[in-house]
Amino acid sequence: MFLNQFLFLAAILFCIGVYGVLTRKNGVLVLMSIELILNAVNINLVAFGAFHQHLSGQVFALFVIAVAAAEVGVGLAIVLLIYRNRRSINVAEANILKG
Amino acid sequence: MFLLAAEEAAAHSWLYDNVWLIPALPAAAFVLILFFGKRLPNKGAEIGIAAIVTAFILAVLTTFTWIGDIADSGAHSEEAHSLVVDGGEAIPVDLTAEEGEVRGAPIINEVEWFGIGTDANRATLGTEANGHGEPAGGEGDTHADSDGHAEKSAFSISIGTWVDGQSVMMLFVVTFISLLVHIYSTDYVNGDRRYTHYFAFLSLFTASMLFMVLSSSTLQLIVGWELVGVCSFALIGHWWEDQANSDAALKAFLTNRVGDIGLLIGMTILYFAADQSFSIKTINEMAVAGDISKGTLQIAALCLMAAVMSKSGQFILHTWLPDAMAGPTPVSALIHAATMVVAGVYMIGRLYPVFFVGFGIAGGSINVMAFIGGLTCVGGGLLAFVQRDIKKVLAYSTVSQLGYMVLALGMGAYTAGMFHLFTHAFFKACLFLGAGSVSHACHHSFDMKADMGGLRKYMPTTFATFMIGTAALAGIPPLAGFWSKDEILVGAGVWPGTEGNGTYTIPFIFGMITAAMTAAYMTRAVWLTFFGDYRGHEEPHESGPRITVPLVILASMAVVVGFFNMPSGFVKALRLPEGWAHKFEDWVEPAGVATFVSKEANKFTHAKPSLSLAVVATALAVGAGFLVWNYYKRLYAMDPKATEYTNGMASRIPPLAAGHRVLENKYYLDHLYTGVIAGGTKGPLARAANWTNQNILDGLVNAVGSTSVVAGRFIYRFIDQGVVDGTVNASGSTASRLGQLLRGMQSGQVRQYATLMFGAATVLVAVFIFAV
Amino acid sequence: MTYLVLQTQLTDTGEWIANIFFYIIAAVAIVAALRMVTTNNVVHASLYLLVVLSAVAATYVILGAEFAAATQILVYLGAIMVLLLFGVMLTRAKIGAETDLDHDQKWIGALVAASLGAVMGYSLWEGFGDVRMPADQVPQRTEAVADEIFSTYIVPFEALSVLLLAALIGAVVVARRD
Amino acid sequence: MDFLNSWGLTAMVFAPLVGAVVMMLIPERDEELHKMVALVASVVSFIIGALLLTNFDYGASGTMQFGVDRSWIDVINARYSIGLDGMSLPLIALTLLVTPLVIIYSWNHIPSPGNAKAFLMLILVLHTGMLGTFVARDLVLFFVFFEVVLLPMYFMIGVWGGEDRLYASIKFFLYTLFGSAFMLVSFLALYWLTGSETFNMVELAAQVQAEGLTRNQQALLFGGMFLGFGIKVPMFPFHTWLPDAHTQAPTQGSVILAAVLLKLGTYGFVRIALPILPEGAVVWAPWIGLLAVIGIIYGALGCLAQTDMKRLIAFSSVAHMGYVMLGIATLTDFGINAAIFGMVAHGLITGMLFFIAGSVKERYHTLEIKRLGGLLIQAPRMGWILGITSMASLGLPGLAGFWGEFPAILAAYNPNAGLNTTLFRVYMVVAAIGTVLAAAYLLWLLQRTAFGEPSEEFADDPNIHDTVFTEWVAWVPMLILIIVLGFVPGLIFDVTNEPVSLIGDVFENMSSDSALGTGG
Repeated sequence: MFLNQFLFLAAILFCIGVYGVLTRKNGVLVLMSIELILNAVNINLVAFGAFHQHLSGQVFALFVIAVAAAEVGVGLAIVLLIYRNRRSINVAEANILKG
Repeated sequence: MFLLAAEEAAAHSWLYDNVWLIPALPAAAFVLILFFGKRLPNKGAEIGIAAIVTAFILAVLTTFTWIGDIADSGAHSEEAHSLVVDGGEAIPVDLTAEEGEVRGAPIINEVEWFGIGTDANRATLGTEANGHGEPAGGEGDTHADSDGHAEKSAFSISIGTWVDGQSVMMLFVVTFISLLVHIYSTDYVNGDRRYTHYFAFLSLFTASMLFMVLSSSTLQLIVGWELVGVCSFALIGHWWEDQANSDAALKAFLTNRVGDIGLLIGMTILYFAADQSFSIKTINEMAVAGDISKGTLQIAALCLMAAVMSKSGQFILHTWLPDAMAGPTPVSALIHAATMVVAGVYMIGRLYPVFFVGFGIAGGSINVMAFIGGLTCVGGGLLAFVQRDIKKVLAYSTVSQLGYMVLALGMGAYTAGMFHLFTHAFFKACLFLGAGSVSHACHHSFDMKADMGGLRKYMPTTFATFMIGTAALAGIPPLAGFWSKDEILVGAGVWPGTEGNGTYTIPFIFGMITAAMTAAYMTRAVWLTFFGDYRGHEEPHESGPRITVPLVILASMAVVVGFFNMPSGFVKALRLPEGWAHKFEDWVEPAGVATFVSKEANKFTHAKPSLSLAVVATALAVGAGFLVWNYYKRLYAMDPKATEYTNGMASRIPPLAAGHRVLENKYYLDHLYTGVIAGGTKGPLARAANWTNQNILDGLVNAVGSTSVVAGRFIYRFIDQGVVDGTVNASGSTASRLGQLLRGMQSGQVRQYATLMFGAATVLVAVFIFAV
Repeated sequence: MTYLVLQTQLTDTGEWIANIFFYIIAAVAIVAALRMVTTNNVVHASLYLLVVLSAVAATYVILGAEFAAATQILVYLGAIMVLLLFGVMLTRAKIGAETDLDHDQKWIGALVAASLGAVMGYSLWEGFGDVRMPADQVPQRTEAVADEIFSTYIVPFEALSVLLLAALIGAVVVARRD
Repeated sequence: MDFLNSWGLTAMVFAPLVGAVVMMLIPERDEELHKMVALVASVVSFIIGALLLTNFDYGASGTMQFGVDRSWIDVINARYSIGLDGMSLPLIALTLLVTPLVIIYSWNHIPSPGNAKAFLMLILVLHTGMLGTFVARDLVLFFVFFEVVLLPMYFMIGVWGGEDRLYASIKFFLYTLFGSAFMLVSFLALYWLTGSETFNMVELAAQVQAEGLTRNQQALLFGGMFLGFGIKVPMFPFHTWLPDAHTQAPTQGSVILAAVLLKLGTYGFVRIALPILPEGAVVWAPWIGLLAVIGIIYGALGCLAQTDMKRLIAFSSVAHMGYVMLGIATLTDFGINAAIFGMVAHGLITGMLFFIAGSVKERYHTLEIKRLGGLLIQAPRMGWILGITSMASLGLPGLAGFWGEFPAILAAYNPNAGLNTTLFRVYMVVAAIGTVLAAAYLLWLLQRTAFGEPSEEFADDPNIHDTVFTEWVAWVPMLILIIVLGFVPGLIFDVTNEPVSLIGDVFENMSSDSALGTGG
């Protein structure tokens, strides 16, 4: 069982997540893609944890999960707020910070 | 005399050592009056008088001790030479090696005041113990100040007291007259706004005069000289409310300062000539011993002569003295008759060898000093004829008498000069105080022609004392004036049988003319004030006791003093004991003078008194007096109220009228000084200096300023704006254009930012992998 | 279940079975992810995310991190998916397919993702070419993980709790209606 | 005791600066506190100074005491080396005395814009600058303090001055700066030419002595320094900034300017120019003498033509500094001693004159001599103080002025070996004539302002009151010192003898070993 299997899996998922973030217009979908990226990272962590027979990989994975939870909470709150103001959560239209 | 005989040795040295107390007392009085005067019952006068009385007593004691010393040290020995310093050991002066106590040698106590560049404490000179090494002991520690140090870059000033015949005489005169003036002033200046201030400065004046009299070093002399000048400034300008008085004070001080240039330079020359020493003793010794070249001595003497001319009102610089009458009369009496004005004569006496050798008095026929003296005698006397103000008459008479003293000293008649100074102080002070009492009676006016006349009926005492003073001044025997004036004429050495130091014919003639003139103008003054009818408006009254008592004392002194220096001829004629002859000469003539002239070239001899000269001189004086007397007698007969002939000789004969006008305008000297010189420097010259300062120098600076401004503006406009700024702006614009470009990138699309970020991330990773 | 899987790994043939399991799970995950990103229906996307998350949990099991797998299922599937579904519901996504969920220039995103993937793949290939997992792999027992958390990582654990609290309050504040 | 040796001088110099910093923290409103802090700072400096003076070993006043020598700017190896010796001691004492008095005087005399905080801070900075200059032993340190003094004075004149104060302050600043630029060039030239790689004065002097710069090199360097110090003195042609600066400066400003700032120039000559460049000094001495003497007469004539009292006093200090420079030009032992005494005496006397001028201006609101008059009637005590000070100023013996002028005249009679004696004797005569002119313009001033009746304009003006308490406190010490120094000049001469004779040696063995005819 090659370590690379897991790392390749993580990389692919990561890239799909990135694609998701870059192309999706819907705020929630973008959050989902971010979740996907975070999971890719977790796989890497656990893989290396197992590879090195060291628990820190798993512990960090847990922390990442917790943070991800927090992040989704806040992200959704913001998305809902935008939705309430603009009736749509299309990311492209929220460009007030245009230079 | 009996007191002294008892513990003569002890008192003897204590008095000499603590002679500095005499100036110190009035000085302390000055400080006390200044601070506490206002609060005392009669506002400070009592402190002044107390101090001057104690000083006077001390002075009298010192005088008697000095006379006692002279009497003990044996007969008047002509040839004694060595100078002895108190403290026992006699230091043979390199004049002659003769041992033994010399009669009348000066007693000098000195203490080191401060040193400049003293090499005593200079580490490099190692432990060479010289006189300066050990710090000078307390007061009264006597040590020779010149320590025989060869190369003397060290310049240590010592301050001390010099007691000898001349200074003792001056001590007595100054304290005596100052005491009388103090008493006189309590009445005269009574009620004045600045009563305390007046007494403070009177004490300060007495203190500084005594300080100068006792000074043992030329520097001390200068200090005293200038302090006296300041006090006269303050006292002349006592009523400085109106401009005239402060002008007079200013004039007096500035003329004195003009003379002081000579003093400063003269002293500097002597200082360096005497191998960097200020001590008068050293200077005198070196002058006599010939260590200082005749040329330097002559220049120094000339410079010091300038100082004498200004301070003692000699001819050219005398204009301040009559104007100084603006001060209160007691001040005039003390300062401008008895004490300050004789400071110059005193200095000549103190530094006599310098003048004696410098002007070559021995054997000469005329020298600068004699000439100036003579000129002043005649010049001053003539001016006295045309004065309306009684004090001005007396002022010009003082100028004339001072000229007399300088004349005497110029002819080598040292004792005669000093004796005349001594006697003149008394009768001139008496005359001035008399004039003060007269003016006191006529409501402070001094104008003889307008407010006086016939006062003998109203003011008997003042009249009597004034007459005695006038007689003494005119030189009528047996009063003091006759003896001293006669001595001077004898000293001229022109009259057959009086071999003086040289045949001074012209000065002798000046002397004789002055003798006559003095009698003449004094009779005029006396007539206008006391005889004829009273021209004033209210009833004059005799002054109070505090004025008349000093007058009486002074008048009696004028009578008695003459007999101090009776020539031996008269003594034999009146069959008095031999010891009485030439008392004054024994007392006052310092040992130095007698021994000044060991070298043949400057032989100093005493002239022989002659009876015939005395008779002729007196006749001249009485004749002149009588002439003026009946001139006015006839005028009185014509019209009692008139004070001069309407068609008198002067008005009829043009040259006489011209002469009269010249005299009126005081030889146009005042016009020359105030108008031309002072006005010139103050006015145009100063304005010219200021103009140059403002226009040329400031102009230059401003020009530099403005040109630099113009240059600056030029540089700014072309180089700075054009070149430098151009580049700066260019760089600025490129920056802003670039900015515009980049602005596009910031589209506000979060998505675009994410894409860019990830793109950059991939590029970065690629770089890391491949490049690194 | 993990013991079963591990027992099989110990033997040579066991490892081969584990690999099969892994490849199946990987395939499922990747397909689901791709579908999630490309589907036009928001709900379908969230469901596909569900599938991906469970596949990841399975991977953890293969790697012997059973506690992680358990938390993954509990937190991710339980909490976060529910939250996302709530989000979808609250933002009134239309039932059925929506139209323009993607930006028109999808290809830029694809290009960036692909290049990133290529670069990562190359570096992984370079880095861990022939590295094999350790043969004697022992499953990481949960109480060991717990000890680890509460001994060395106690500080991050506390910080995490603070973070969660802050996120909670933040979310409440941000989303408040008044 | 070791505190004094190591930190004493630095503490004394920088105490006022610390005071200034403390004042910065205090808000501008409560002026009383500012005045208190300023006073305390200057008094602390005074106390430390007094301690130093008492522990000063007067026997060896020539040697450097309380010396501190630490590295400061190593790259140009300028060292922070300071020390106290007999020559700078009187001047330091003068500064320590004058500044607290000025602060006391300004208790209720803050000039027009009235920002007491800034005003007092400037005075304190000035105080530090002045003290620093007098203790500096390193040329760079000297230059720094020399310039530090300029700035506060510029602001004092520029902000609190009279009508056209801007012109005066700019002129003052640029003029002095122009001079000190040349001075700096000379310092740097000294540093390079002697190759001694140090700025310490003593070493430089030794270095110049040892391998010796050539004669005209020294002359050139001395020229640069002459410009720098000459302008500050001020010498004759460079003096036009002084009258303007004084007329426009506030009272406190002109007192400090007159009392101490002018001394920096002369002190510079005596401390730096003479010992380090003896041959240059011999070349320049006749010219300095000439300018000094012209300055005396020119200053006096200037005074006679003035209508403004302060401008008159300013010109009088040009004349007085002429005497001081004449003393220095003779290059003899007691010429320089006289110069130092003259500096201190002039500082006290002219400081007093400016104090009185300030008070007159504060009462009459004008210094136009024509309009003044009758001071002795309306303010008798102040009138008498003016009288005593003008007497001291014209050089009356028994007061401090005399001992500054007379020894200078005396020294001019036989100057140092290398100098032309007849020339210096002419200078002496002219200087003596100067004393008469001095008497003339001072007594003329005294007569116009003090004597006579008060002009009707001010006759019954209630504002004209006699001396106030703060004025008394500020003036009495200076008056006492003027009188005491008059009677016992030894106070200063004994201290300055030793160091000055060290300079004297430089000239003596310089003239002996260069007997090969340096000529006039």
